[in-house]
Amino acid sequence: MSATATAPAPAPQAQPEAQRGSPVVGWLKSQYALYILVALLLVATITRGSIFWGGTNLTNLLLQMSIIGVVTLAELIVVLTGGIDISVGSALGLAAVIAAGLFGGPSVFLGLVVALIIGAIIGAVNGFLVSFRGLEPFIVTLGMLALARGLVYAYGNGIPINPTAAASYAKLGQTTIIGIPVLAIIWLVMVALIAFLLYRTVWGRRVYAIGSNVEAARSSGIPVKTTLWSVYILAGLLVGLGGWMFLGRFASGTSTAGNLLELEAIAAVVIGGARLSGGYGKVFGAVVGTIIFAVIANLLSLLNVSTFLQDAFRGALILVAVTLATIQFSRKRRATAPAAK
Amino acid sequence: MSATATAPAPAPQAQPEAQRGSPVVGWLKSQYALYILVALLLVATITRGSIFWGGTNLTNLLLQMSIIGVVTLAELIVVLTGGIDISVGSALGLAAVIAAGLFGGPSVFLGLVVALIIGAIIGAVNGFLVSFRGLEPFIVTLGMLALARGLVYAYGNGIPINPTAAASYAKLGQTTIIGIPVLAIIWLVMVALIAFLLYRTVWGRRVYAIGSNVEAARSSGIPVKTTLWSVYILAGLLVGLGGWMFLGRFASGTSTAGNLLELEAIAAVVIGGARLSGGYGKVFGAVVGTIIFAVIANLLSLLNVSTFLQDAFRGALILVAVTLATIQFSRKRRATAPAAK
Amino acid sequence: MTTSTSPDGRPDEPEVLFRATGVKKHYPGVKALDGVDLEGYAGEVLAVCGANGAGKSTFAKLLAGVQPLTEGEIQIAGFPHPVRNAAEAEQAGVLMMFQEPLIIDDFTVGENVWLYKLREGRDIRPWATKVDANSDETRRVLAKVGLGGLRTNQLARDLGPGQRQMLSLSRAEVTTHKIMILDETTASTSEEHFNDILDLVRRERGAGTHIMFVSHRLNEVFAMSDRIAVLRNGLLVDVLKTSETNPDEVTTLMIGQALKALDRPKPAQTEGKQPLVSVRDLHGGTAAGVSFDVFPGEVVGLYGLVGSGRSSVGRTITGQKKAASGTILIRGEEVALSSPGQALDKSVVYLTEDRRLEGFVKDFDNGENMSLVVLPKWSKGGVIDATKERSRVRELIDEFQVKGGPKTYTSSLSGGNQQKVVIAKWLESDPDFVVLDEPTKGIDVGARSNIYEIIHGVAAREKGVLVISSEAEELLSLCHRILVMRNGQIVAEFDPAEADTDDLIRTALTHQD
Amino acid sequence: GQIYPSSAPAQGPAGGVQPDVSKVVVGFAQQQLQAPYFAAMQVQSEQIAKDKGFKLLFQAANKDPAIQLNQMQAMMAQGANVLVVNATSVKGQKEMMTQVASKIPVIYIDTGVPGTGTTSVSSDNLTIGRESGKITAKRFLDMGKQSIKMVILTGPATDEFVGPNRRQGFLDGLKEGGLQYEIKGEQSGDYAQDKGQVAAENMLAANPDTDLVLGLNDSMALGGYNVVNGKEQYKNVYVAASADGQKEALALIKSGGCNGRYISTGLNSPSLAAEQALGYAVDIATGVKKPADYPPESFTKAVGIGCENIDEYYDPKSIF
Ligand SMILES: Nc1ncnc2c1ncn2[C@@H]1O[C@H](COP(=O)(O)OP(=O)(O)OP(=O)(O)O)[C@@H](O)[C@H]1O
Ligand SMILES: Nc1ncnc2c1ncn2[C@@H]1O[C@H](COP(=O)(O)OP(=O)(O)OP(=O)(O)O)[C@@H](O)[C@H]1O
Ligand SMILES: [Mg+2]
Ligand SMILES: [Mg+2]
Repeated sequence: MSATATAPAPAPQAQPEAQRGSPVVGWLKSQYALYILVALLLVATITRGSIFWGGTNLTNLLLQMSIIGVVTLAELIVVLTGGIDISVGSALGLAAVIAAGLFGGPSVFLGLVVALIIGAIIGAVNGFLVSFRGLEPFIVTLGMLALARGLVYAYGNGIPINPTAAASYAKLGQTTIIGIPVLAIIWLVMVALIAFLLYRTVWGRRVYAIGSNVEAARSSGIPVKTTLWSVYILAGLLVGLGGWMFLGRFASGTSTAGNLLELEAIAAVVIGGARLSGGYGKVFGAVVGTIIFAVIANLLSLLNVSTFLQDAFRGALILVAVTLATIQFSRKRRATAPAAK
Repeated sequence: MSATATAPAPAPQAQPEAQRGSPVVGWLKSQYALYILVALLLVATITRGSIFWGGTNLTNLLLQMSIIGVVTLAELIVVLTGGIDISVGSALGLAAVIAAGLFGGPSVFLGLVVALIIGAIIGAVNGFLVSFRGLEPFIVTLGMLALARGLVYAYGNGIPINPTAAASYAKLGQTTIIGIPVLAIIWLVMVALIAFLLYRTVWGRRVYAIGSNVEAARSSGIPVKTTLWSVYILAGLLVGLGGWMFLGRFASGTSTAGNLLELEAIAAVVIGGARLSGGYGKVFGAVVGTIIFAVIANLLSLLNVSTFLQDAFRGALILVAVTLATIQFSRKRRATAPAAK
Repeated sequence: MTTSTSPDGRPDEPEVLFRATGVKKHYPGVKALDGVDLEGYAGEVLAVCGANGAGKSTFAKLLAGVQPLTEGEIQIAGFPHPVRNAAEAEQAGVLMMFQEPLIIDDFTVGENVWLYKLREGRDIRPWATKVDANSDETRRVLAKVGLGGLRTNQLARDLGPGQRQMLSLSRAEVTTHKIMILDETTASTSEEHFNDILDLVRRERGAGTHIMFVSHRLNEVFAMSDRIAVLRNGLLVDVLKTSETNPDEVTTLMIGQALKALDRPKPAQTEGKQPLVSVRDLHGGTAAGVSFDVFPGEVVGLYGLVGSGRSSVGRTITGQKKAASGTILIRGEEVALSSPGQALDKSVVYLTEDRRLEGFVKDFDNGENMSLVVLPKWSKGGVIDATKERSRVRELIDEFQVKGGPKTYTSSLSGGNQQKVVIAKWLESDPDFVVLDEPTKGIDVGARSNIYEIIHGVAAREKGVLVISSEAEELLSLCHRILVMRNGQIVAEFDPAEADTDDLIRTALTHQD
Repeated sequence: GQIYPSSAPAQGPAGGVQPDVSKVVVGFAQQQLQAPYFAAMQVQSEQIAKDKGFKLLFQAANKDPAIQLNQMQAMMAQGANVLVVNATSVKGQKEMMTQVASKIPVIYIDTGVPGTGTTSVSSDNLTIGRESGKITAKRFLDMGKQSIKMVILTGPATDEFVGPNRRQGFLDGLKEGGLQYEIKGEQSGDYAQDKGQVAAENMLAANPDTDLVLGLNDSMALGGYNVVNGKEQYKNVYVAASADGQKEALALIKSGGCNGRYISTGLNSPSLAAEQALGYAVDIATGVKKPADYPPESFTKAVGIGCENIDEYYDPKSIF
């Protein structure tokens, strides 16, 4: 296990400047995700400004990104360890369906507890196999992806499960506090929580260390296995929370809940600057990534782009965005050292 | 760029035996994918022996794995470089649809040329962005996944495209030579070709070198970028071929062609023993992986497992299979050096 | 192997093989090289000396085209224009041996030898590989660099750092080149391998190759080189003829002051004390039945050839690797240390010899790397006390003379400075017992005495230190007691006051059994 | 050699006529299970098989023709006498189904592949949509609106047949009912409630003066209902589906009465279709009828459901 080779040349974000020069300028330079977002917002303003910035649409946008936002945080912490979790979508579905169906889904609070437990169990299984059995995260979570989705279908025979407390869930999903939907507030609280854990605690430092150089982490006495396990469990909890938020938003545990969310979450994490081989990535980037994809989807809808073309647009946007980012980067690179490190 | 950290502990396949002892025994020991397959075949024989081993079913099985088999080979060479290609399914769809639709799809041969060209273009774009722009393969191919699928939809407005030569395609797909379907023969020829390229040519050695340690490869004067590019182009060609084979099998370019194939291909590659961080993996393993997933799907169908539960079973099988593999592995590991490296 | 201008190995009319003029290399915030003019001649060994971070590796990398110049140019004889990248440098005939050897782990030893056959250009042989990987030729080449014992079809992944270094060196035997750069190739090799390197260098030099040799070991520099170029802070201070200078002059040029000769340490007072660590009949890795004690306040040295089992001992007694059998007692109490974490709980730590793989976290800055081990102590309820971390890291950087700030990425430091960061990381945890595996690997002579002082400081607080080193001289001037290993066993014990380098080397080499 | 030497449709059950119903094996190749309608069809079919005593092999294909072919082949390998197929692609499966149907009688349910197989039992999506459209038109006219602005929640891009028919039918129904309409937006809701809800949110934000959210099935319309329900700014937005008759939707129509926000839907009963198709299958397998006895197409009952006839169709205990 010597040199990594996920990308032939290090990805832009993978190349930290040797000296963290002027902090503000340096920070701004590396925030290309932010520029993509700004560009998108400009496009939105020009094409559909009044509607896009309207209160209704902003509320919608916030709602649309809060669930995926929480899932993206889960994906981020896993990616930071050098892993990947493609089961987040299915796990969210399972948490939502069981929270809606268990005991008939009599209360919103009970639903939260159930969803968190389901999420934690899935995360614990993934994490156990990855950390204690040393399996590839991709294949483990691929298995879990199929397993959890299968259980979703089997639990409700494919028919949506409406909890007894559907009305309370619907109410929760619509409630706003000073104009901000509670679901969005939950997301933002989670953002703050994960940022705190990653940047301010010993645990967070260890997560980065493991992702960057697992050998060095181990030989420095860091409990690699338990830390890794805790990462997957925390990710599971976040996903469970996402499942519960799904109920709050849609008031029904549909069998497609969370479908393909994993791709969006990974994309958001990566476009936000995290490195898939681990050790590098910021919460802020993940949040920006989340917003980018939510704005893209929203904008394509607002522009009433044909269903046939939406996927093509989305794909082309991703390609253009990441390519532009490297152009900026390679200019910077020419100024410094290419083969450095 | 020093130590990689995709998996916390090296995955089983990532840790080749410290000492290559008796070659045959050593080889057999590391072929846990083969054991999974044997176990599956045993289960198949016990539960549904007469049907499973019947001529009809074997022909079906061969047909069912030939397309995904070719795609898995494409995935393998990309994974060997430490990359990943999640656009294979969409690219296959696009190749199939355009081969079916361009000039009305008048001839099978023209279709082959078109499909190969489409595949090569997609591969070239992916490869260019990955090797020359240094982007993360995951995000590039994610963009391509959406873009190609979107173009599939847009090309036919979501409606399947039946080539003028549909009947010839259909004939091709069901032709057999000494009882073996031509499509399966094409697959096997590709297996031989890729094995030859990987094991017998300088190019193949370069692929492994790049995947294992890109810095060392570069400083040894290996043309890293062009080699990487060629890998993605070759992968694209294989996927294009797969798209053409799709037409042979289904005689129609449906807009779902190749949907989710990427997950299966990656899973087959990984279960076949390749390491996602690159540098390690065998063609034989990828073939065994392909067969494993085809047999699982076939068996679940033959056992008439409820559709609701099929996903769950498939997921559970993956988890059990890879976990069992590590149990064997950890026993082996205990025998040699445990915490070494 | 290529040009032949040297009738007797010492050209009177030197043929210039490379000429660097006004070479500058600036990294953001660092002027690694700031205007260097240097020539290299055919058939000579040019040693490049300088303190850590002086710019030696940087110059070597520029010459090898691995990194682009900021300013100036380097002309290589026979090549039409200044080289711009690694591929061109290679065409021009430059062979670089990196400080961290570049080995493809998933290839066999044999394949790694012949790696250059995969390179671009006319050497491509499209339909035939593998030809040489297991041939007699390969074995002969390996034997020349002291790796005759390896099987050619063994995976390179399983080699230790010293073996990796020699393996990458074996490529010199199979490629054609005019200039060979050895960047601290000897830092992780022992005397035994030094002789192989010396032979290699002599052969190359005889064939008219220019050899650039970077090392902190002045005895090697004087044994090998024809000229010595001294760098300081990115500037070329002087180029001296080896025959006309002495180590003192070179050190003075390097670090701006003469180095006082190191005294042999006074024997430690161990009478009547309970051993801090007792190892009994330890087996594990290449260690086969090792027993010894380390007393509080003692610095014990462990000497031996590469592969004699020193690192295996160090790793097994610090939980880095599980012991196959044997007992380890700490203060008379038997312990089972099955992970570095457990060892850390017992205040037992191991400084790795493999900096690249286990030393530091590449995405961490110096501050984060230095605090990695002690972080729990600098935090309350798992929350890091940022102020404390910041101030303590500053102190450490000063104490260990690290050239770089707390926010500099450790991976961008020069090799020696990285080593200082790693040492600081471990010693800051204030261990009761510390195993230092090749602690001064790549550290310059000036900083070296500073590190020795720190090590003695640790011992003075009644802690135990075990130093593993391939440099007999170093152990003699650092340790209270020296154990010599051979074939996985301890075969002799020396009092540094009564032994010299020859004694150690002879004991390590002799095959009495 | 050739795997399917002939392309003529099979003229008798595979494996020969099987007079004993308990020995009959019917394969049901469902196109997907991602919407309640299809899931309900499975539950119904299993019940019917139990009642009649034949063996049912049921598989669903995740909307993918390739998977569906594999599943049909596996059913044939298991000795199915007749296949009931809900095709995944009307146009894309022509050759495939010609091949399959040359070995075994194929009865299509819900979605068929014209020109292949024995017969097709489907709901007439065009008519169902029209009936629902008429009810919606009447309701708006009653409220005094001569023309409305509407947004439509459609199926995925792969929806080549059912969705477009339901859409066209509903629009025809509006016109027949005398209501003018203007379509302000169309977005895919993938026939799922959550996706439909998001699409409706966006379209309503872009077109706040919308009067009607049309879902091509009830799941999506229910998502649309979630958006407008209880929101002041959408108090004049109504919801309708062009087909399905899902229980939750019927419940809303019933509870809202003739002032409700959920105006209408169309009856597309999974049980009616399943009963008819499986009946045909058993008849062919047991030799009661020959494949040639059936017309190429037959339709299940088509009605629109609104506040006035809701009681006939609402059954709180039904699974769909
Ligand atoms: N990639 C890089 N980015 C930023 N600074 C760098 C980089 N590489 C080297 N430097 C800086 O350049 C200076 C010279 O480094 P160099 O590696 O040439 O030193 P050296 O003389 O080889 O030292 P040592 O004896 O420790 O190996 C150091 O201060 C180092 O921090
Ligand atoms: N059986 C083994 N399998 C795998 N790795 C081993 C084995 N034995 C030793 N090693 C590792 O190989 C390296 C060589 O260590 P060893 O103890 O054999 O020699 P050494 O005297 O330390 O020599 P060197 O100077 O090369 O470190 C160490 O890093 C050790 O952990
Ligand atoms: Mg150096
Ligand atoms: Mg050692």
